[in-house]
Amino acid sequence: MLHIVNKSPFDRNSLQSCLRLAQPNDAILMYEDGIYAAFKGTVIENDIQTTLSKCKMYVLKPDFEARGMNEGNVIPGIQSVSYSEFVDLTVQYSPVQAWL
Amino acid sequence: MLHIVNKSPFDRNSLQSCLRLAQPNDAILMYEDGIYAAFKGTVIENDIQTTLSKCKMYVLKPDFEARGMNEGNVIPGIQSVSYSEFVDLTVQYSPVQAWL
Amino acid sequence: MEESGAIKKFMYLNRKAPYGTIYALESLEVVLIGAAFDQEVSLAFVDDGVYQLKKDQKTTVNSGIGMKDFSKTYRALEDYDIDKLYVEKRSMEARGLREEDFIVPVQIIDSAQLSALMAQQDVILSF
Amino acid sequence: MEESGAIKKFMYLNRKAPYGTIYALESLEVVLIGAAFDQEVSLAFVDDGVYQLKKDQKTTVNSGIGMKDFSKTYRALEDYDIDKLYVEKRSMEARGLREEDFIVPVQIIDSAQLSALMAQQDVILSF
Amino acid sequence: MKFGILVNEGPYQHQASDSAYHFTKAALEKGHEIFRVFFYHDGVNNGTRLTVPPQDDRNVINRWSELAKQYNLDLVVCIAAAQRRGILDENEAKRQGKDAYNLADGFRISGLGQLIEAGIQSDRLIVFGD
Amino acid sequence: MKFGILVNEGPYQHQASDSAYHFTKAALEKGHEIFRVFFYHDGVNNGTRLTVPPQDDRNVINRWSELAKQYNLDLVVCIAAAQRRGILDENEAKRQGKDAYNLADGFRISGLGQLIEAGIQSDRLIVFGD
Repeated sequence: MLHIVNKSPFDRNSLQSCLRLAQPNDAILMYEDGIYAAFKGTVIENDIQTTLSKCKMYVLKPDFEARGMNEGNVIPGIQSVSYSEFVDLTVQYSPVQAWL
Repeated sequence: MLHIVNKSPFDRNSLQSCLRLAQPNDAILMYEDGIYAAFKGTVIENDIQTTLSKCKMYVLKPDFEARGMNEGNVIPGIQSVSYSEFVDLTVQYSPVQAWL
Repeated sequence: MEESGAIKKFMYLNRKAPYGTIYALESLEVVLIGAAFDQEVSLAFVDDGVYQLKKDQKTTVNSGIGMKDFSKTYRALEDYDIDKLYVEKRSMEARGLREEDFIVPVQIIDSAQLSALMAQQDVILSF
Repeated sequence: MEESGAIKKFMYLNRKAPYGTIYALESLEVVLIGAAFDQEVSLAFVDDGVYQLKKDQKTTVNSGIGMKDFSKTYRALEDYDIDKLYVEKRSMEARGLREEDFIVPVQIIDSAQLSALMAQQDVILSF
Repeated sequence: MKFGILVNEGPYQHQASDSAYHFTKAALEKGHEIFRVFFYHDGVNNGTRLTVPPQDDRNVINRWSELAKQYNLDLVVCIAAAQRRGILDENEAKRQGKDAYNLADGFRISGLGQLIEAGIQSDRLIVFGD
Repeated sequence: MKFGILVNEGPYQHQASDSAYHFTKAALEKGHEIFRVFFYHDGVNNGTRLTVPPQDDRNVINRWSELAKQYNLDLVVCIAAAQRRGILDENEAKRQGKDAYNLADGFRISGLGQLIEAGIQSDRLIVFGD
């Protein structure tokens, strides 16, 4: 199953609920304001590290570049993807749950 | 100063930021989905209790009645108000900060 | 009825409180329309979504907040053979709610059970 | 210029990230229009609002997310004599940001200082 | 006392416009003055006359129009935000080469300066949004 | 693979419609089929032809219309949600006694059953919202 998260983890509870309900081997894609969870040095970096040991995590590149973030600061283990690869993820996994 | 909070404390960070930045003797009004912070038995009840020792807290009655809550379950010390009393609070305090 | 084929599993995952936004009401409208289709339907109430089922909601177009109370519609779901209503225990407890606070009978499930249910779905409509 | 009278203190309190919603952009549009009025203006960046000032934003109408990068406009504020830009330290640190990450010079203040500033305002426009 | 009201969300999706309406009405009934209600962001969508809400629901737009009539309220829709979202009056429609317009009765379209002015002229500016 | 797309927010205020557009375009360019794009909640506001965005900004509505034309997309606006928010086509305007309508090129108005059908007929249903 694929979880897609578009909300900042500092503003909303969406990512928190996603992490609580994601199962091992699920994939999680962060996009829109959700991308802020994917960077080093934040207060939630540990939660992300923990999740990486059971789930695959992805972050949408056009969204994080728009917001002034760059690949070098993405937490290692999170994979940066394009819109095209976002589509691939929805093909690969089912169902897709949008944590709005 | 009057703080008005319309977001659920479980969904957003608005109340949390309000509580961090409210000064002693400020007033806080909870309305719309913000009313959920005003009730007994939730995981944030302690934060509200702490705030009550420095700030006045109010909750909008039509909003909590719509949502199936009742006066009897409001945390003691929080005062239930009408729209008319909401207006009075904005007259009494200045400025008014909406934590959207 | 739509053309047949495999019966699909649809889950409506409700995470938002009623009235502050319209999602709860308009989600329910989808559920009711969807009932005419031959699908396997379940509703899950998670996070602030559990508030949608709170008993004793009191508002009308001419009183309170000026919106009609639509919570009684959840009671009608049974007539549409929609009887799989799940509430996540943790969401309920964090908000100080108990099973008897809900307007309709629900199954209280833990997070692991909810995860498992979600994984079985063909479609999750999240509101 | 509007009719005179006491100079009022306006604070624009920005709490939302850019691009995901339009509030940051449209808040900035108010600030620019407001600059024509004779008021004492300050901007505060709190919570996800601090992301509005992040350097190196990269998007255009024809690339990236298909929206123009409006972050350079913050640099123009100086030309309008708007130079009171405050960033709450705690919000910045929680997000792993440092002073040098911002596109314009700002004053980093602690929560108590921000509270005091807010209390002095006549109007707080919160976005 | 003199109030300015800012509404940042459209009708129905969020409660903001409802809360702003009930607040405004309560203030007027207590004898306060409403200097202006300014509609910004998606709030401009409160200014369309094309809505047809269900019969058993409130009519958010008409309610504003009627309150404006009763109390001679100044309901101002931000022009820049309105253009982005498709709210036009007859003049704007002509100017932009559009073949239809949708502004509701009792609303007018104007610039952001009207919001700043509301902040200056009012004793309190109250923001309703998401 | 066959996709259904659900868009729950209007243009400009939230990124949802932008993300849905970029996703849809990427899927089409990879050779996937888009069974339908359904606009619900404030998403119906993507279906107005009256927007006039700033010249240096994207035109969210035209972009959808053009993609629809290029790929023969089915863009469906929910009728109930559209009535609440003031989005009408010519027929609906007549039926409701309104003197104007605003539906954009390439969109059609229909019922919620079309969303369910998209869920049934598509291999994946992807939701974009707030």
